[in-house]
Amino acid sequence: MSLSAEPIIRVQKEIFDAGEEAAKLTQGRTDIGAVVTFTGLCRDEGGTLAALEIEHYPGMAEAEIARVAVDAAARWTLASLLVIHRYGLIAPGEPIVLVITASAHRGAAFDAASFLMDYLKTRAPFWKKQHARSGTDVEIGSAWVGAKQEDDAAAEKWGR
Amino acid sequence: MSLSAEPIIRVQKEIFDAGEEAAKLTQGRTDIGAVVTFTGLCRDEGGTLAALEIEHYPGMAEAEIARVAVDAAARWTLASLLVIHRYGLIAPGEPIVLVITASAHRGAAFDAASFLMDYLKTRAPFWKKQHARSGTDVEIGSAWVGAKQEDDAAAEKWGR
Amino acid sequence: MKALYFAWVRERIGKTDEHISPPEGVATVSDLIDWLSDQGEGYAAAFENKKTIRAAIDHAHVKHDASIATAREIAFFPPMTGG
Amino acid sequence: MKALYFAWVRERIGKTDEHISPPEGVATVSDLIDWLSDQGEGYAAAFENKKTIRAAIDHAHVKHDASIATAREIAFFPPMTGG
Repeated sequence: MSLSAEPIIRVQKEIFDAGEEAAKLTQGRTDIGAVVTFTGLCRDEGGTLAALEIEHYPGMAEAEIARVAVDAAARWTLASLLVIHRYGLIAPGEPIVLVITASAHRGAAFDAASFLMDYLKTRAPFWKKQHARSGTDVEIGSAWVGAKQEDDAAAEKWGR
Repeated sequence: MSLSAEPIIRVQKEIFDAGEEAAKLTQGRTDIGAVVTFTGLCRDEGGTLAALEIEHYPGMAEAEIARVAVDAAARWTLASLLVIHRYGLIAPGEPIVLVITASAHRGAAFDAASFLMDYLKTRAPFWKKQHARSGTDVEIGSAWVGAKQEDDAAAEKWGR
Repeated sequence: MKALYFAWVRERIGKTDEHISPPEGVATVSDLIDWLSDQGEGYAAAFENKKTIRAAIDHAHVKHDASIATAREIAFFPPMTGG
Repeated sequence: MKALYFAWVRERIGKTDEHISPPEGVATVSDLIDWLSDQGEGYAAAFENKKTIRAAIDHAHVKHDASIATAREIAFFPPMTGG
């Protein structure tokens, strides 16, 4: 695995600070030329969304993210790699997922981060439920987010 | 221009904090689903580099980055966009350039950030000079970085 | 064997997990889905659109034709929507 | 017209900028490079590999065949290596 540091993988309820995580990852290193961070945030869908609820499969979530990380490290030369995925109730504006890739060169950092997100979307065992702003959950208020075909297509473009 | 906020463009000598800039950009917004940050850092080239010195063309640097930003905003729907490029003496491990793109969707944020970097590399009037760790500048120590053909190729893949 | 259910599969079945003892002859994930579908209304609803159901054995994705012979933990869930 | 020089073009010419008054007939960037090349050893060295020289008029990139007729500020420099 062409990764000069262990990938950092965390599945947590707590909020995270993307900038802090990126700073920690590059701290004291002088072999890194490029750091890409991707933060996925909870949108309010034009004011209709009260919150997202994210269910996950404990154990498998970490294992699957680790497999995706190993895949990324096999494809690109990375200095370090971090994935944080939250679960539980998430308010609009809050971060859901963080991917950080660090490499000597920008191409590897960009491609690996994009690949990780495409794969997490389709392979990591998380499910989003939307809670609507008004109305009760029982009547109109709550619905599981459907998987998007465009996400499958995005993951498939990387081949195997 | 499909940008819901003015692009932020800064050419500065001072160091910057990528995390802080990203946090400011998304603060209080609930329409952003994806934030990509790219940070370009000064590598020490296996311990041989004492510092990078970056020369720039004041006025044109800002103007050219603004043109690239307008180009990006015309190609992708972005909620916001930030570019910071430093000049002057930069030590190994320090950041040189920061690109942040925010969008409703991850594809636009990734592509726009990658595009901005490819274009900045080949179009923004900055020049890097390497100062070697040992020896004097006159003898062996100092050399302008040559433009890379791979950077031209990276920029050309986006077409016009 | 422990079975786990997530998202709307969990909601329709009405439990997060349970111990199951499928009979001889239930050899694959597909067989197990068919057997579970007969365990009640909730199960039938959960598995009515069999093709959309994803499965994992011992924390790894598997296809419907995978053997369940050595499985300690098997999970059923809709397509993932994380990230 | 103000001329600016950057990176090794600046170092070879030995100045960051100057006011220049090219004669009639110097119509394009290419003409101007040729005329400047005759202004001394430093200029000759700076422009010896003409194809590698980039130019900008009033803060915008231009090709060598661009007219300098309305230029207030013209800059010469090597290919950019920022980012």
